[in-house]
Amino acid sequence: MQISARRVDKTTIFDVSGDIDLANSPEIRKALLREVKENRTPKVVMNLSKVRYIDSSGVASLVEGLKASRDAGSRFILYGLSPSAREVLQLSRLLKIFEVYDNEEQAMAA
Amino acid sequence: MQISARRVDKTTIFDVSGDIDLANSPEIRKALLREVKENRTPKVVMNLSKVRYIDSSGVASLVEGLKASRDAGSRFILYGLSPSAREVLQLSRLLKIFEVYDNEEQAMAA
Amino acid sequence: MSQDLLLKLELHSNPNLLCVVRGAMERLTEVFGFSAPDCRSVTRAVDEALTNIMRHSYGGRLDRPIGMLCRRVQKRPAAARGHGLEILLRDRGPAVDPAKLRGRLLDEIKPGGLGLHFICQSMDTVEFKRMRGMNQLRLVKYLQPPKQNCNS
Amino acid sequence: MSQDLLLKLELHSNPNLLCVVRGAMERLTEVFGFSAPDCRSVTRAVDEALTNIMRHSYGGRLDRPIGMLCRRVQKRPAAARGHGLEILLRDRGPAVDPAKLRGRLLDEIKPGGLGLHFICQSMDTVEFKRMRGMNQLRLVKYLQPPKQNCNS
Ligand SMILES: Nc1ncnc2c1ncn2[C@@H]1O[C@H](COP(=O)(O)OP(=O)(O)O)[C@@H](O)[C@H]1O
Ligand SMILES: Nc1ncnc2c1ncn2[C@@H]1O[C@H](COP(=O)(O)OP(=O)(O)O)[C@@H](O)[C@H]1O
Repeated sequence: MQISARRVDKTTIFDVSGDIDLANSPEIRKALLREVKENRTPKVVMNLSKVRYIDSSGVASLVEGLKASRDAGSRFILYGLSPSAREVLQLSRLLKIFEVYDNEEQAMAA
Repeated sequence: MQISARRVDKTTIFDVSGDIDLANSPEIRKALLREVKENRTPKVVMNLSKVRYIDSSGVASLVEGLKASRDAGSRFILYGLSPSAREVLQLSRLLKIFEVYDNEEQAMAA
Repeated sequence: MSQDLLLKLELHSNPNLLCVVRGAMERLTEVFGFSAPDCRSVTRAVDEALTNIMRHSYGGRLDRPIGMLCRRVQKRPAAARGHGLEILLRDRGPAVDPAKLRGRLLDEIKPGGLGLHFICQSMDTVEFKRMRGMNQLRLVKYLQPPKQNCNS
Repeated sequence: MSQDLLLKLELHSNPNLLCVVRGAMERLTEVFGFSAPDCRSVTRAVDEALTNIMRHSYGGRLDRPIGMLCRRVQKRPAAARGHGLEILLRDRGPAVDPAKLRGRLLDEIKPGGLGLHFICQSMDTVEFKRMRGMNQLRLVKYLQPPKQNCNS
């Protein structure tokens, strides 16, 4: 798994590639919480278009990001879900809880 | 692995998807030899754009197709090689022996 | 080895190896004849079960043994296309309290507590037992899935 | 299990399982830190070695046992980043005549005789031995590959 950040105006976009599982979900969590809580970025966007698989610990990290951003009054957005990532959020009944878009254009315009 | 055939004018295009290995290379061989030897198709094109992996038995099947088409005075063309498929032909010193194109348009125009 | 054994695997309780098992399961389920969504969900179930072993049975230790056995099984009474993929996962951690082995309700938005849900939603049979000093989780998915059965 | 054991695998000599092992090897090589081309070439070497076992050691029989062991090994003398991935493949077929274990010249265009070439071109070490009624092929690839060494 690789994660890197881009800044566009007041938005931070995290580009993630590879699978998100127990081996690396703590890293995702840390990056998200730092951005939301410490940097207080008003809009955080996760580009998941190169993520094939997300396990339950990965979902938990995303939920932590979402909760932190709600606490901070900022926004937390996902885009580019693979079939597997979409399924896992559906199974967790979280697909409608997250703000999810198809691509970066929509996520930035939102 | 799945293989299906399309006919365009005097050309037969085989669309192959999945990996070509010992489990299915005999099937590829059979389809190729039937097309070249029995049906005497003047031009046979292999669409390999959905083939991720080809093993040595798969290469052997392609070589048999090539030899049969040389014997029959017909043409045998490959297109859409994945990095792995390209490497395997290179390792076999066959990349320059086959007629290889990037896409269907070039393969048909050739 | 019996004819119906498809694959036997041993690994350490190291999360870095989870993707290796997924790589094998993605292909095994495909070869077995499952639909693409079923391939993904069986792979997910195995991945989550291994994650639970690493976290709960072994408390995050990286060097403990995990065994995995994949077999073809026949549904009884034998029906048309009635075979399934059975996966046995074994670990040498302390005995699991079956009362703790339950997923939480999903109506609250909070991290954690999802793994068992994914496993139960994916598989036709989920059975846990303690045997010979080992925990064994038995997962079965049939080719034509009957109704969900996840109260075990 | 030793700390350096990464994965142990048992399968039948059924070609349908080749893709399952490739699925595992693709990920294991990636986790191990190989470059993408090296991941592909180690995966290819293992695949071709298994193909040879199925065809030559077992003459196409589908139900014979194959064992595979993946370990981390240290290069001696220990160098920086000097570790490698060792893969042992074991079968119970008749003893192999080492004289027959050679790839053909590639200057002729003909089908067959490519597998050993792929294996030798991919790996840093390729060693064959007979032990305890088994054939064992030992393959090693180091993270920073030294010069080719494939005369063994
Ligand atoms: N292999 C296991 N060994 C011991 N306890 C387990 C195991 N798997 C699951 N459990 C118990 O079941 C609970 C629910 O598991 P799960 O739904 O996967 O969520 P989480 O692991 O996030 O808590 C765990 O918190 C744990 O108490
Ligand atoms: N596992 C094996 N057991 C016995 N003989 C083998 C084995 N692997 C390779 N060989 C011998 O080495 C020769 C060359 O193998 P290879 O280069 O893979 O090409 P091919 O398998 O197409 O003949 C084989 O024809 C066979 O005689």
